[in-house]
Order: sequence, then structure tokens, then C-alpha cells
Amino acid sequence: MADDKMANESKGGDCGSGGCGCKTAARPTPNLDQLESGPWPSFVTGLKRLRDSGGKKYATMMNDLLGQLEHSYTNRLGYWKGGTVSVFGYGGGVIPRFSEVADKFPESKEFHTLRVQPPAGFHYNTDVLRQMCDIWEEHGSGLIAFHGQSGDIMFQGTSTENTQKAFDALNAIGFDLGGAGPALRTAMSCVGHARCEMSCYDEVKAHRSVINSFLDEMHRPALPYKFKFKFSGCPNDCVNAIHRADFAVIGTWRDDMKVDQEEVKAFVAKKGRKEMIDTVIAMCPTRALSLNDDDTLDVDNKSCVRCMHCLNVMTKALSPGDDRGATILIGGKRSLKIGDLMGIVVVPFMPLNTDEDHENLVEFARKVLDFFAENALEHERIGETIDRIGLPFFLEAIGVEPDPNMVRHPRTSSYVRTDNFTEEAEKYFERKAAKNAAKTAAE
Amino acid sequence: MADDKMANESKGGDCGSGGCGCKTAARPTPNLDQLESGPWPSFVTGLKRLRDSGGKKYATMMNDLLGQLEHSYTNRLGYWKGGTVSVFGYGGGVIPRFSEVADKFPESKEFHTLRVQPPAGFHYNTDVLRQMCDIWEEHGSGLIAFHGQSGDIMFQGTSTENTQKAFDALNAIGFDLGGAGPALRTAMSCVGHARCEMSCYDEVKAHRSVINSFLDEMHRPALPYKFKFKFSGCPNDCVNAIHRADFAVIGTWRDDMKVDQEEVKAFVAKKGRKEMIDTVIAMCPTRALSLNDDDTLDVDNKSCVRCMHCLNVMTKALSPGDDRGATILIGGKRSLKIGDLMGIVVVPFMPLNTDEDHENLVEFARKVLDFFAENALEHERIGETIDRIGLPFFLEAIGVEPDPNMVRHPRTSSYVRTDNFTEEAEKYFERKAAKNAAKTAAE
Amino acid sequence: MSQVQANAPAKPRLPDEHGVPDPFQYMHPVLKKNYGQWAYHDRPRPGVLHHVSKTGDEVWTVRAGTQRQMDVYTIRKLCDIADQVGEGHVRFTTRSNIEYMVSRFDKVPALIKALNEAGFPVGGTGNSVSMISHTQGWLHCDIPGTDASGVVKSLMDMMYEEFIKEEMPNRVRITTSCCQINCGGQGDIAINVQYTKPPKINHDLVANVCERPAVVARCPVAAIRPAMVNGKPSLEVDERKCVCCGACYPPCPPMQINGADSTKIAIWVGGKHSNARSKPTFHKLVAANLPNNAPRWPEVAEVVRKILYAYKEDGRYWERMGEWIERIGWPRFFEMTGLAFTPHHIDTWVGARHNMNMSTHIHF
Amino acid sequence: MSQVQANAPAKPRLPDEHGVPDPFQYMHPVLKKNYGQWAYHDRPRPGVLHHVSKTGDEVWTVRAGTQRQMDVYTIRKLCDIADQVGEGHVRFTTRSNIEYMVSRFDKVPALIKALNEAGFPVGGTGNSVSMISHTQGWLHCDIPGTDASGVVKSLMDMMYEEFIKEEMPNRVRITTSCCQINCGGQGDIAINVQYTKPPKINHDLVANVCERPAVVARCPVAAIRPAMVNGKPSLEVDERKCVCCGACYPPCPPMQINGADSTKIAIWVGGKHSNARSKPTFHKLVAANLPNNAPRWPEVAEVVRKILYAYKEDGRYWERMGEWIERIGWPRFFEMTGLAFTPHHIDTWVGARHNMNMSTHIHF
Ligand code: SRM
Ligand code: SRM
Ligand code: SRM
Ligand code: SRM
Ligand code: SF4
Ligand code: SF4
Ligand code: SF4
Ligand code: SF4
Ligand code: SF4
Ligand code: SF4
Ligand code: SF4
Ligand code: SF4
Repeated sequence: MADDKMANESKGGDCGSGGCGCKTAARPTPNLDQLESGPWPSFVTGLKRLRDSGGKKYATMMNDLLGQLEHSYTNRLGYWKGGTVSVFGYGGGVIPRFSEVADKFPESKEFHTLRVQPPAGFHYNTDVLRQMCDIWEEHGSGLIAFHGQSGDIMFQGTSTENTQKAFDALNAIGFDLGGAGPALRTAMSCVGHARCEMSCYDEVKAHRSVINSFLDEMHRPALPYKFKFKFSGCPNDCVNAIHRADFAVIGTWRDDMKVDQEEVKAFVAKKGRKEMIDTVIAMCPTRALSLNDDDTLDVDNKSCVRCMHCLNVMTKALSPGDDRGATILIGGKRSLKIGDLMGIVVVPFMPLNTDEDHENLVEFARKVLDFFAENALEHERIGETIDRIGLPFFLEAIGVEPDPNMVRHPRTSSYVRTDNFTEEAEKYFERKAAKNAAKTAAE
Repeated sequence: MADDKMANESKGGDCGSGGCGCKTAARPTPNLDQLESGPWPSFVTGLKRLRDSGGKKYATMMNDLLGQLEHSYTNRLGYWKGGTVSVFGYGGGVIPRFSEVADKFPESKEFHTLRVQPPAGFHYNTDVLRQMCDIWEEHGSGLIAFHGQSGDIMFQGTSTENTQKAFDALNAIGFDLGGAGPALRTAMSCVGHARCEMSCYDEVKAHRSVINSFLDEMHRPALPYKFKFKFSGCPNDCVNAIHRADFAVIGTWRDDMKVDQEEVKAFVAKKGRKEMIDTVIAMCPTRALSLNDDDTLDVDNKSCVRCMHCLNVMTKALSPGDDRGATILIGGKRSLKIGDLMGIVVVPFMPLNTDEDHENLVEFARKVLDFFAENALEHERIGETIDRIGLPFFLEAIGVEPDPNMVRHPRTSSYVRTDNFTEEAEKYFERKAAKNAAKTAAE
Repeated sequence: MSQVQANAPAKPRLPDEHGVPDPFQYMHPVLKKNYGQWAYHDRPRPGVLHHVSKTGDEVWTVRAGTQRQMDVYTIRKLCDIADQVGEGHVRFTTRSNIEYMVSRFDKVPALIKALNEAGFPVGGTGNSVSMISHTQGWLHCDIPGTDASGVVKSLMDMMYEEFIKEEMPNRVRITTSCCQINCGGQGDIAINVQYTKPPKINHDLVANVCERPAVVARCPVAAIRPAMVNGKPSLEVDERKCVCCGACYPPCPPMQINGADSTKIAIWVGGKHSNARSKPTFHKLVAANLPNNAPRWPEVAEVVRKILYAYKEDGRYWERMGEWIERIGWPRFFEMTGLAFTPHHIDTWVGARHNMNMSTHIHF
Repeated sequence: MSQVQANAPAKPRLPDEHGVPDPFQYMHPVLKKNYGQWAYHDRPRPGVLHHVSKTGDEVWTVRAGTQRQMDVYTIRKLCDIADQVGEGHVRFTTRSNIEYMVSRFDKVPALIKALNEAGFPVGGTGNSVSMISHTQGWLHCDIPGTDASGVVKSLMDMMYEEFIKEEMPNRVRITTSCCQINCGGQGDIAINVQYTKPPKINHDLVANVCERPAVVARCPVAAIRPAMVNGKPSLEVDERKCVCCGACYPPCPPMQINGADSTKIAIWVGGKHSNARSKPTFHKLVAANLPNNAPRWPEVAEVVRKILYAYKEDGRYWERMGEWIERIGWPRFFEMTGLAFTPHHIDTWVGARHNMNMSTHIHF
């Protein structure tokens, strides 16, 4: 049940009485009231609490905000429009919101949002959260979202006049605005190294070293369209990078997975052979697993595609190999104009362990961002650019050699001019020879 | 080794001597001669045998044919061009071939081919084969192909003048021309019912009842472009119907597959559990099989997609169910213009047991052919028409209700106008209610 | 000069471009100490994770649902719990659940009790229905067809039991989006706006509000043409071509795509981001034209409920929603959920052929 | 009237439109008797099938390879074998192998001996390399880029041992096509012509030989435009756009797509027609620009050999070529076969995105 104590305190109905001291009576919210019942925490109860917090600056703003939201619920239409509001020195990071029904709900006629970048991995202590609340109570509506879909802390609802003040206060305690408009946007990284055994690279380091190298592209929007990075520590992809990022960094390993056969046998003893076969062996996408008659596990690492399933089921028995790094996919986006896209593998494997590795990641990110800035059409995401010019041309432009892991399979259509096929093949063999030579030298 | 006796008799080199009686010396064939060595039967040896068959009418024709073929081998270019040659009453069935180097190789300046429809399932006795040889020796080059890729007997190489005579002789022993040009083409059916335990319908009956109902469309070409039927008795698809036919009829069954658990156990005893798991259980595409600890097989028939694999591996233990019929797919074609297409499921299941069932098949074929004749653009295969107008519109035009088995999965793009979705849903529920009512009535 | 400066507002401060803040200053000490050294995890009970590091250190994480759009009192309440019964360190997940990390298992019961009493349900871990990820809706966005937080509240109330229990075949990721741009992303189940009528154009406003060439270029089917309407430059839509995608509305608000009668809700299933077992997939349309009935969207909730419980009953352990349907086949999905299969389910967009069944893999 | 008729050639006969002949008149009696009643089969030895009917009847089938393009002496020789050591009934398979049905097993050895002695290899059954299905080539077609029977003869000589043995992981279906129209269809391995230069136009012939609008419409990339060349109506090709598909050549022979230097051979792998285990698939490009070296195509044979024996060595029982590669991954296929992976392997045609790897399923 919702927290009774807090609920009574903010019962909208009897706001007129008692010491709430607000000038106007509470807006009637018959629709929104129906969203206070039920076991799930209610955002309406929270809005009313702000409305009924006697004497607070935002009380009247939240009263009209509730009024306008009720108005939307009644007419099933939205009443916000954009505009241009920014903080000094930045072209993005604020989502301006002006009410189209300011006449009816004047107190919330301006309800801008500050998008603020969170600590990588969304870690907080209560101290910093309380400071944020105080700042937003002082300069804003008291409504904060942890977090927006792109991963920003969304300080929602402030006036044009308070936008700069709110930002200055947050900036003072070490926080910075995120992205908006045709700019580099706020990135997201999973909890990974901080608490997860599947993590194959230091997500905090990658997230901060990449994004903090391109703050100009974030704060002074000048790209053809938005560009998003996301960092998942393994192919479970807990930040949805492949679907939602122009540049997805997904942890993986190159060598054999580590197998503790004793733990495998313990698992089979506990679950039984039939469940082991049905939920692990038969569910491997490339039939790389085989259960021996003595209940030990055969892993054909050459056929394993690092899908994570068997590791997920037997977290004690199986874990990633030691030769770790990341796969990079380019081009994810959602539905606008041509429909959803997912990222395509452009770097099958890039080691991501040493500082130098992380610098290489930043350099590669720079190359892709520069390509995007120079070649994408207006309002074209990089995934659309790749479809337009073809993956081979994109690879050539960013100096990446074609690799079979980039394709589900080679082309099935014979419609291509192949007269320089032989030269391309020779280049491939030269590269391979060089790589083998380097490998043998290294051993 | 090639049959020595026959080889000596037709040694090209010493043709000048001995009783071959041919006017001109044998054309030099240094390239083709290299195709007489090696263990696989040589078509060149066969051509030479015709060339050196003293006194036969076609000897000189085959000599020049060999000359022209050698000329192609040397220049790596073809020297045939089309034209118009037909038999009286038919617009198709003959592939006219006029030589572009008739000056050099006059005797084979005309080398037309008669496409003749074989008995359904390619069954012959030696008597009819010998009759065909005699006819083709009399009126043609003596070269016959069993069979062309579409399934015709190809009587290759006759003059314009002999085309009608050859046809009349073949027609007299019960054979008819096949298809060519923008017409219904020769169909193909697998050995099926005649010798295969997997066969789910009478392929001979289906093949003959469908094609023999549309001989007008075959012999008097008037379609926008070619149209091909193919009949496979089960999803192993031994006549490549899904890839190569505009209208593919593939046998399947609706009820549970039949399982002989004793034979399953015998198979496991012989092969061992590990191989049983790796080659049967783990290879089922929908994980519908599970091996019990007592070596018997659990089959989840609701998840089984009738892929045939487990039946193929254990032919004694598993066989198709009894409620049999066919799936119909529309739109297969090869590469021209837009690249290869495969047929799309348009009828997930149609019973194909009684005469009435077979009449329904012919009626449905007629509906699809009429649609194709009226709606396809010039030189457009029906698969291309479906891509152009969309599958929903095609289904509506031929009066077939949408069925989830037609799609790999429903649409992933939100770009569609769905304002009449509710009416369509109501129609679906009405149909379902009617079907259920009919079923309960039938039980 | 100083005179002018004194009255002119103090020159505004140039921002310190911190960028992404360093999380180690806020991170729970056991996490910080074992950064990159974790060995395995298990789940002692629904809503609680237990991670063990290679050095033998252990940490317990209690996860609880929040309404994501939180007032400062709610946030302070969550902080009180962390300070009183937790260890002062929290994090938020990618689905806006809050996680409390504690270094001793005996702190977990008190933490769970405090959270439940404060109205924050403990759960969302493992094979449960986690919190529905959502977007702005009428609260804040400029182009919404419906609300977001309201849909989430209504549906999480309906699925509350499945949040606090782990009884699903595998994780259930649900998302909502309040327009067809779909910021909420993909999900095992997605509840998205679906426009059903071409835009009604408010011709008076077009001239001064919209850059017409940009709008014309945004239409995926080139259905928009410049046109003069009662003497003023405006736009015209070819209603036969229009696929009601709404892409013309953001750059040109007078292209009114929303309407109380025309903006509906569609349900999609089978979206997957992870690579476990199968490659990531897009979700597929299963129901459309559901009424946009604020404030509780009962019809939408009913369809979601039917889908969820058909999956719960028939799905096999570790099968995500899309993988379950791949095995049983779409015919049985529509049978089990009682949903209708219509011509609109058959793809007609670019590359539709790839989504057709070009095999005899048939489910009966 | 009769006068005229007498001299005029006798009015030609109207055909008897038999259509598809009834096969039962030619069918082996045991097949006819058990039509639709077969129970199971096995394979006593390579090249021999043994079918048992539900009534207990049995039939043995001996399969042997032929050159498909057969002279009457070869056909009569095959008939002699059927009459002398067979039972007078044969059939041809979809791959133009001949099959002899006999009702007693003890006839099989003599049948095999006679066939082998006559130069017809017994084999092509089960997990063997069956006969390569092929097309017309220089022998008869009007638009060939290479020969067909010659390629088949050269390659079957190289794979003869694998035809007469059953040592492959699963059936190996190989096809050849002598132009990019690809009449030979798809295969586990396909050897197809691949043009590498735009067509060279013989302008003098165009006017009187080609219907120009039809040719312009045939080009998949709209690279052909009508043009006046030395005063006569002809055609022009935009060489930047042209993808060398050859579609303009059949309706307009002066669009010379073939050239001794420009017509090459490409090798494709992984095509599959059956629905067993996996859905039917198209074959994928692995090697191109191989020389069109008649009469024995040694370079082509060498690449096919490398692919075949990598599959034979590493494929698992029942894995078709495409399914083997799906498991081990394309990187290892290129490694094991020593073939090069080039930009041309990456699809650029319509819907190319569907063939890209949008997952982290990576093979190392
Ligand atoms: C606030 C947020 C929803 C939320 O409540 O969490 C949101 C809200 C808006 N998104 Fe979004 N998007 C939000 C995450 C996303 C994501 C998810 C992600 O980033 O992981 C996507 C999918 C990935 C992608 O970028 O495609 C997303 C895809 C879009 C698109 C489609 C872009 C495309 O090429 O398909 C648009 C349209 C555009 O950019 O013109 C868009 C545009 C917008 C606009 C600016 C609507 C507009 O065009 O005026 C919305 C402003 C609402 C507001 O009032 O704040 N939003 N949007 C999310 C950002 C919060 C944050 O900063 O943390
Ligand atoms: C905390 C969080 C990461 C973060 O940085 O915030 C997280 C944490 C973990 N995830 Fe995740 N995942 C988190 C969002 C995701 C997402 C993204 C999303 O939900 O939007 C995905 C992709 C979902 C999809 O595919 O659509 C995701 C797909 C997985 C999977 C793959 C499941 C599968 O079989 O497909 C695993 C593997 C497993 O289940 O053991 C996984 C496993 C885990 C593990 C068990 C990893 C570990 O060993 O610690 C973590 C404990 C979670 C649990 O519930 O048991 N996590 N995980 C996110 C919690 C979200 C929530 O509050 O519910
Ligand atoms: C005779 C023939 C049908 C005909 O009417 O002529 C035939 C006959 C049989 N096929 Fe077939 N198939 C024949 C062409 C095909 C084709 C088409 C082709 O080769 O162009 C295919 C599709 C190939 C593809 O997928 O690309 C074909 C795919 C199969 C399969 C599926 C194999 C797989 O796992 O993918 C089976 C099942 C099996 O192997 O047990 C099969 C099984 C069989 C069986 C065992 C069925 C039976 O129980 O009798 C027959 C014995 C053949 C054998 O070699 O063991 N037959 N079979 C064809 C012989 C061709 C040849 O001479 O080699
Ligand atoms: C003879 C044969 C090859 C062989 O040696 O076996 C053949 C030979 C020709 N085919 Fe074919 N096709 C032959 C089976 C096929 C098949 C396979 C099948 O039918 O199962 C296909 C793939 C399925 C299909 O129809 O797409 C096939 C797809 C084509 C196409 C491409 C059609 C398309 O839409 O992609 C063309 C081009 C055209 O029709 O304009 C074509 C055109 C031709 C032409 C007429 C070339 C031309 O345009 O002038 C060839 C005549 C060669 C000749 O001199 O006889 N042939 N052709 C096959 C017919 C023999 C027979 O009647 O039994
Ligand atoms: S993406 Fe992988 S490493 Fe990151 S939290 Fe999820 S399971 Fe752990
Ligand atoms: S990680 Fe995935 S692909 Fe690799 S063995 Fe385990 S289940 Fe198979
Ligand atoms: S398609 Fe099926 S029924 Fe026909 S021969 Fe092949 S296996 Fe037998
Ligand atoms: S026929 Fe295919 S899908 Fe059905 S159980 Fe056997 S292997 Fe599985
Ligand atoms: S989904 Fe659409 S309406 Fe909702 S927040 Fe995103 S852009 Fe705005
Ligand atoms: S709704 Fe979409 S399809 Fe219709 S006019 Fe607007 S942009 Fe074009
Ligand atoms: S593949 Fe091309 S060249 Fe060969 S027979 Fe077919 S149409 Fe003629
Ligand atoms: S070869 Fe193909 S792409 Fe080139 S001009 Fe001819 S039809 Fe067009």
C-alpha cells in the first residue's frame, strides 16, 4: 500500500483548508486522482505532494501543472510546445517547454527540463541526492526523473529565468548538462565492472574517456543530427546499446571460456540431465555444447559465438575467457522516417584493457564522428548514411578492413561489379600474412 | 574407365579412314578432346559417336556441331541465336537455334530443340526409350537430354524442316511438347508415392490433373511471362519447388507424427545417447524433441514444424501423420532483374487425398493463373507482382484469408494505416467461430 | 564602465565542463574495492541479488520499483531508508528501479520491510516482470499521442504480483512510447501510440511556423506537397499514400496527426536486446486500434495481461517472449491470446519479403 | 480445290494434346503395386537404395551417373543393361542420374558391374556428392558466358571418388549456370558466370535488332538511356551505375556483355532447397574473378575442391554446407579454405542490411 502517512498529508481535496497558504484552490483532477490507487508507487501522489507543500515556491507551479495534465487527460491532447532556452556557453542540454494553454494554467506556462549527465553507472550516495533535491526545490519544480531513456537525470520544470540559476547550482556540485538537438548525446554504461562477473572491460573508464573527449560536440550542437554512444560490459547488453546507440561498445572475449567441470557436475546433479540438455545444450545457438556421459561439458570454443546463455545459466561453472575486449557496432536508431535500425558489427574485436587500448577507442570514436559530421545529410543518422552509401564504402572511409564477422553471411545477389576482386583478394592475403608474421614475432 | 569398345569405334582422329563415308573430314577438336579423359562419362565421346556413326543423317550435322562447339571453346563465346520455329497448332515448345557462324559450320546451321513433357516422375521402360532414340535418329541429331532443368526431355538439334516431322512421330507415341516463352511451362514431380515413405500426397495425380487442365496456356503462349508448377511429396522438396516454381505444392501433415518407440530405442541402442542428442534432439529447429532417460522420445507435435529431419534420420521409427495434404507457396524465381526469390506460403494446408481435393487444387491453380494473366506487368513473374502490390492485396484478390503461417513473423514497421483494423479483427473472429462450429458439427 | 557593469546583470558564469562525473566518489565501498573482480552471483529471493567477488567479498543488492518521475519528498524518503537501514549508497538501474547495496545479508530483511512500507515494491530481478521503461507523454513532451507515466502506473498495478515474484520463463522487458518515434525502445511487450488517420492540416499556421522543404523531406512515402490554400502557402497530403507515421508533425505542429478519435494504441511483442541464445530482434505487431482511454487504459491492460499469462503458462525456462513464440509458432500465439490475425499483420513496408515464410515450416 | 490441295503440302496434322503422359504404363511393377504404401528405406551400400513397403514388398534401386546430354548409342547401351541385368524399368532423377529398379537384391551386383564397365559410375546417393545439375552453355544457349557440360565433366572427374562413396557430412548438391540468369539454380556449391565489365554496345546492330524501350526497362539500376550514335538510334550505358548483371543482353544481343577477358566465374556456397533442420536458403558469394579457362577450368576446380574437402573434414553428420558454415562462422570458412574476404563479399544490393551482422554473435 502507498505510504499512508505521506498520502494523507497531500490529499488534494481539502487543500483549501489548513496551512497550505497557496493563493489559488487546488485544480480539480478527477482523472489523475484515479492514478493514486493501486500498489505501484504513484507519480500523481508525488506531484500533489509538491502542489500541497505549503509555502514552497513550486506549489502554485505544480498546481497548474496538475491542471494542465488533467486537461490533457480529458482532451487526450498534449499542450506543450518547444522554443529556445539555453544556459550561457551551451547550445543544448535544456528541453524548453512553453504551455499552449498558459491562459488557463499560467503558473506552469514555462516548464523547461535540464538534462544532467549522471555519474557513469548511475551510482549515488544519499548526500549528493539530497543536495540535488535542495537545488531543485530552490530553482525548479521539485520533480526529478532518475533517469531519462538516454540516461540523463531529468530536472523537470523550471522557468526561463531559473534555468541558468539551477544549472549554476548543479554545476557547482560537479554536474554538467547532457545532450539535446543535433549533438552528441548523453551516454549510458551498465553496472558492469562495479558488480557483475560477466563484465569484459572497464565501462566507467570507456564511458568517461570517450564522452569527456567530445564535450564540444555535446554542448555546442553542430552535427547533421544526434549521435549516441552506449557501453555494455557483455553481450547481455543491459543498456540496449545495439538497438539504441549510433556507436555501441559491447564487451566480449577472444580465447576459450573458463570451465569449472566440478561446478558443471554439481549443476547437473542438482537439475538433472534432462533439464541440463533442454535448457543449456539444446539452447546453444551454434550447437557448441555437448554433455558427456560423465556429466562433464564439452565446449567447442571455435563454434561458440559468445551469446552468454550458458554462462548466464551456470554463473559459477562458466565465465568469460581472459583475452578480453569489445565488439563495436554502428548505426542503431529508432523508428523515425525509415523505421528502426540496429547497429552493424564494424569492429569484431578491439582489446580494451590498457590505457593505450582506451585511447585507441577514443581515436576510433573521433574518426567515426568526423566521418558522420562530414558525410551525413541533414537529419540523417549514421545508420541511414551507411544504408545510403553501402557498408564497404563506409569501411573504406574510416580505414577499417572488411571482416567476415561483419556480415550474417556474404552477399546473395550477383549484381555487383567485381573486376577489381583479384586486387582486393591480394590486399587481404598481404594483410593476413602481415598479421601472422606479427603474431609469430610476438610469441 | 570409359567403355573401351565404344571408344575405339569412334576415335575421332582416324575418321578419314574406314567406312565412315562422311563427305568432310572430322573437324579438329583439340579442346573438346581433353573432355574425353577422366572417369566421368563424357558428352564429347557421345557427340563424336554420332559424328562417326557412318551413314547416319546426323553424322555431318554433328561434325559441324562439334566444330562450332570447338570454335566456342577457343574464343570463349557462344554462336547461337534465336528465331521463331514452331509446330502447327502450337506457339511454344521449340527452342529455335540458328548458328551465327553458319558459313564455317553449315551442316549445323539449324539446331533447334524440342522440349517434350516426360511421364510424371520420369518413369520409363526400355521400349519407349528405344522408340525415342529411333525417332530422334530419324529426324534429329541423335542427342537427347534426360532431362532439362525444368524437367523436359530435350530432343536437341534438328532443322526447321524436320521439327514438325519429329514432333508428329513423338506425338504419335503419346508424347506432347512442353513449354517455352511467356507460357505455362513443363512441371516436375518427385518419385514420391511411387517409391518414398515420406510422400504425403499423390504427386502423379496432382501433376497431371493441374498441368493437363491448362495445356492451352502452355501451347498458345499468352501470359505476361513464364509460369511454373512443381510438386514435391514432402518438405525435403526433392524437385526444388520453393526456389524454382511460381506455384510450389509441398506435401505435409496436420496431426501428430507416428512414433514407434521400440524402433527409437533400437536406434539409440545402436548409435548411443550422445550421438542421438547431437544429431537429432539438438538439430530440431524448434526444440520439439526431448530424449527421456529411458531412451524413448518425447515429441511436442505442437512445436514441430514438419521440417523432416528426425524422420529422415530415423526412417523406421518416425513417419508422417495420417491427416495429410499440401502447403502451397507462390513466387519462386531465379536471378533476372531483381535477384532470386523463393515462394511465400499462401495456403498453409490444403487436404490432397480425395478426387474432390485434387479438383480444389486445380480450381485454386486456375484462380492464381487468372490473377497472374490479368495483373502481372509484361515480363513480370508473379513473385515480383506480389512484391509490387503487397501480399495482403494479393490474398484479397485470390480470396484467401490471411494466416499467421504465411509470415516468418508479423510486421516490425509501424508504417501502416490501421483505421479498419477492428473490422478486420471482427471478420477474423467470425471466420474462426464458423470454423469451430463446423468442426464440432463434424465430430 | 563600472557604472554600466554594476547595473548590467553580473556577466553570467562560464560553465565548468565536467562532462561525465566520476562515480567512484559515490560508489558503495565493497563495489569500489572489488571493481572488475566479481566471480558469480545468485538470487537468495525475488528482488535481492547476491554477488561474490574473487576475493570472497560479498554484497547484497535489494532492488525496488519507483515511479521514475519523483518529487523531492519521495527521493528524500528513499535516502532516509538508505541511511537508516541501508549503507547510504544506492544506484538506479537502466529501468529506473532503485538498488540498495549492503555488505551484510542480515540487513536485507529490514531494508525490504522499510521499502515495502514506504510503498516501493521490492522485486524486478531475474525472471520477473521488471519496471516498464517509459517516456514523457502529456507531462512534458511536445508531440505526445498519449501519456507515459499514466500507462505505466495502470499496467504496473495490474502486473504488481509479477514484479515482486520471479515466476516468468525469463526476464519480461516492457516499454511504452507516447508517439510512433518510439523513444521507449523495443520490448518483450511494447505499448506504443499508433496514429490511424493522416494529419489534419491547420493551414493558417503552416506559413509562419513550418519550414516546408524540411517537412516535405521527412515523409517516408513522399505524400506531402507544397500547396497554396486560401491564398497562403501551405501543404497538401496525398491521403492514399500516407501511412500515418507522424514524422511530419514534430517539424510542423500544424500537421495535426493527433486526434482524440484517431490516436490509438498498438501492442507489439518479441523485441529483444540481449544476444543470449538468439540475436537481438525487433518487436512485431499483434494488436492495434486499442482505445487511448486515459486515465487507466483498461482495454490495453487487458490485452497485455492476456499475452503475459499465455507466456507465463506455456513458455519454457529461459525462453524470452520472442523465443517462445518462435518455438510454438505465431498461429498458436494468436490462438492462445485470443487475438485476431488481420491483413495489417502482414508486412508491406520496404523489405517486407524478408518477413514472409519462405519455407514449409508450418505450425498446426 | 482438290488440285490446289494435292500440290499444297498435306494440311499439317493438328497435335494430340496429350500433356503429361501417364507414368504407370512405364513404371516398375513393384513400384506400381505399392504406390503410396512405402514404409521405410535404407542404403545397403553407396549407390544402392532399398525400400520396403507396408505390405513387406521390397525394391532395390541402383543409381548411376550419366552425362545428361546423351547420344542414342549411350541411351541404347543403358537400355541394354536394363534388359540384360535389370528388369527393363528405369527412371531418371531430378539430377539426371539414371535409376534401375530391381525386385531382388541378388540382381544388384551384376547391375553394378555392368554399369561400371559401361562407364556409368554407381553412386550419388545419401551423403555423397551427387551429379552436378547443369544447363546448356555453348552447346545450345543463345546467351552463354561459358559452357555447362564441359564444366560438369571437368569437376565430376575431380569429385568422382566422392560420387561413388558416401563420406560427406550430408548431401552435396552442386550446380552450374552459364550466365547470371542462373537456370542451374542454387546449390551447396554453385559455379556461375559473373560478368565483370559493362556491355560493349555494337551500335550498328541496335536499331534493327532491339526494341529499345524493353531493354531500358530490363536494367535493374536504370543505367541504360536511348542515345543517337553516329546518326542512328542506339543506346548508352552509365558505366558508374552498371552492375554488370547482363539482363540487357537477351532482349538486345548487340549489348555485348560477354568477352573472353571480362566473363569470369564466381563460386557460391550454402544454397539449400530442403526444409530439413533449417529453412531453405540462397547461396552466398565466396570467390569471384576466376578465369573462364575452357576446356577444364582448373582454377575453378581447385577452389571447389578446397571448399568440398574443408566441409568433408570439419562438417558434422547431417550438417549441409550452409549449416556447417552457420555453426563454425564465416571467418573460419575463409580461413579453412584459404579464400579471401573482400569488400565485394559485403552486400550492397536492395535490402543489404538484412545480410549484416546486427548482433555480437562473433566467431574467433
Ligand atoms: C526524454 C526522453 C524520453 C524519456 O522520458 O525518457 C525523450 C524525449 C524526446 N525525444 Fe527521444 N527521448 C528520450 C530517449 C530516446 C531514445 C532512447 C535512448 O537514447 O537510449 C531514443 C531511441 C534511440 C535513438 O536515438 O533513435 C529516442 C529517439 C528519438 C527520436 C528518433 C530518432 C530516430 O532517428 O529514429 C526522436 C526524433 C528526433 O530526434 O527528431 C526523439 C525526439 C525526442 C523529443 C525531443 C521529441 C521532439 O522531437 O520534440 C522528446 C522530448 C520530450 C521531452 O519533453 O523531454 N527521440 N529518444 C528520452 C531522453 C531522456 C534523456 O535525455 O535521458
Ligand atoms: C541492473 C541492470 C544493469 C544496470 O546497469 O542498471 C542489470 C543487471 C543485471 N543483468 Fe541485465 N540488467 C539491467 C538491464 C538489462 C537490460 C536492458 C533493459 O532492461 O532495458 C537487458 C536487455 C533486455 C533485452 O534483451 O531486451 C538485460 C539483459 C540481461 C540478460 C539477458 C537475458 C536473456 O536471456 O535474454 C541477463 C542474463 C541473465 O538473465 O542471467 C542479464 C543479467 C543481469 C545480471 C544478473 C548480471 C550480473 O551477473 O550481475 C544483473 C542482475 C540483474 C537481475 O535482475 O538478475 N541481463 N538487462 C539493469 C536492471 C534493469 C532492471 O531494473 O530491471
Ligand atoms: C531420386 C530423387 C527424387 C526424384 O524424383 O528424382 C530423390 C530421392 C530421395 N531423396 Fe531427395 N531426391 C532427389 C533430389 C533431391 C533434391 C533436389 C536436387 O538434388 O536438386 C533435394 C534438395 C536439395 C537441397 O536441399 O538443396 C533433395 C533433398 C533430400 C533430403 C534433405 C536433405 C537435407 O538434410 O537437407 C532428403 C532427406 C535425407 O537425406 O534423408 C532427401 C531424401 C531422399 C530419399 C532418401 C527419400 C526416400 O525415402 O526415398 C530418396 C533417396 C535418395 C538418396 O539419395 O538417398 N532428399 N533430394 C532425387 C535424386 C537426385 C540425385 O540423383 O542425386
Ligand atoms: C534448357 C534450360 C537449361 C538446361 O540445359 O536444362 C534453360 C535454358 C534457358 N533458359 Fe532457363 N532453362 C532451363 C531451366 C530454368 C530454370 C529451372 C527450372 O525451371 O526449374 C530456371 C529457374 C526458375 C525460373 O523460372 O526462374 C530458369 C530461369 C530462366 C530465366 C530467369 C527467369 C527469372 O525471372 O529470373 C530466364 C530468362 C527469361 O525467362 O527471360 C531463362 C531463359 C532461358 C533461355 C531461353 C535463354 C534465353 O533467354 O534465351 C535458355 C534457353 C537455352 C537453350 O538453348 O535451350 N531461364 N531456367 C532449362 C529448361 C530445360 C527444360 O525445359 O527442361
Ligand atoms: S551488460 Fe553484461 S556486464 Fe553489463 S551488467 Fe549486464 S550482464 Fe553485467
Ligand atoms: S556462450 Fe552461447 S554460443 Fe557460446 S557455448 Fe554458451 S550457449 Fe553456446
Ligand atoms: S520430396 Fe519427399 S516425398 Fe518426394 S522423393 Fe523427396 S523425400 Fe520423397
Ligand atoms: S520434423 Fe523437424 S521440427 Fe518436427 S520434431 Fe522432427 S526435427 Fe523437430
Ligand atoms: S515517444 Fe514521442 S511523444 Fe513520447 S517522449 Fe518520445 S518523442 Fe515525445
Ligand atoms: S503522417 Fe507520415 S506518411 Fe503521412 S504525410 Fe505525415 S510524414 Fe507522410
Ligand atoms: S544459365 Fe543462361 S546461358 Fe545457361 S542455359 Fe540458362 S539462360 Fe542460357
Ligand atoms: S549489364 Fe545490367 S546493370 Fe549493366 S546496363 Fe545491362 S542491365 Fe543495366
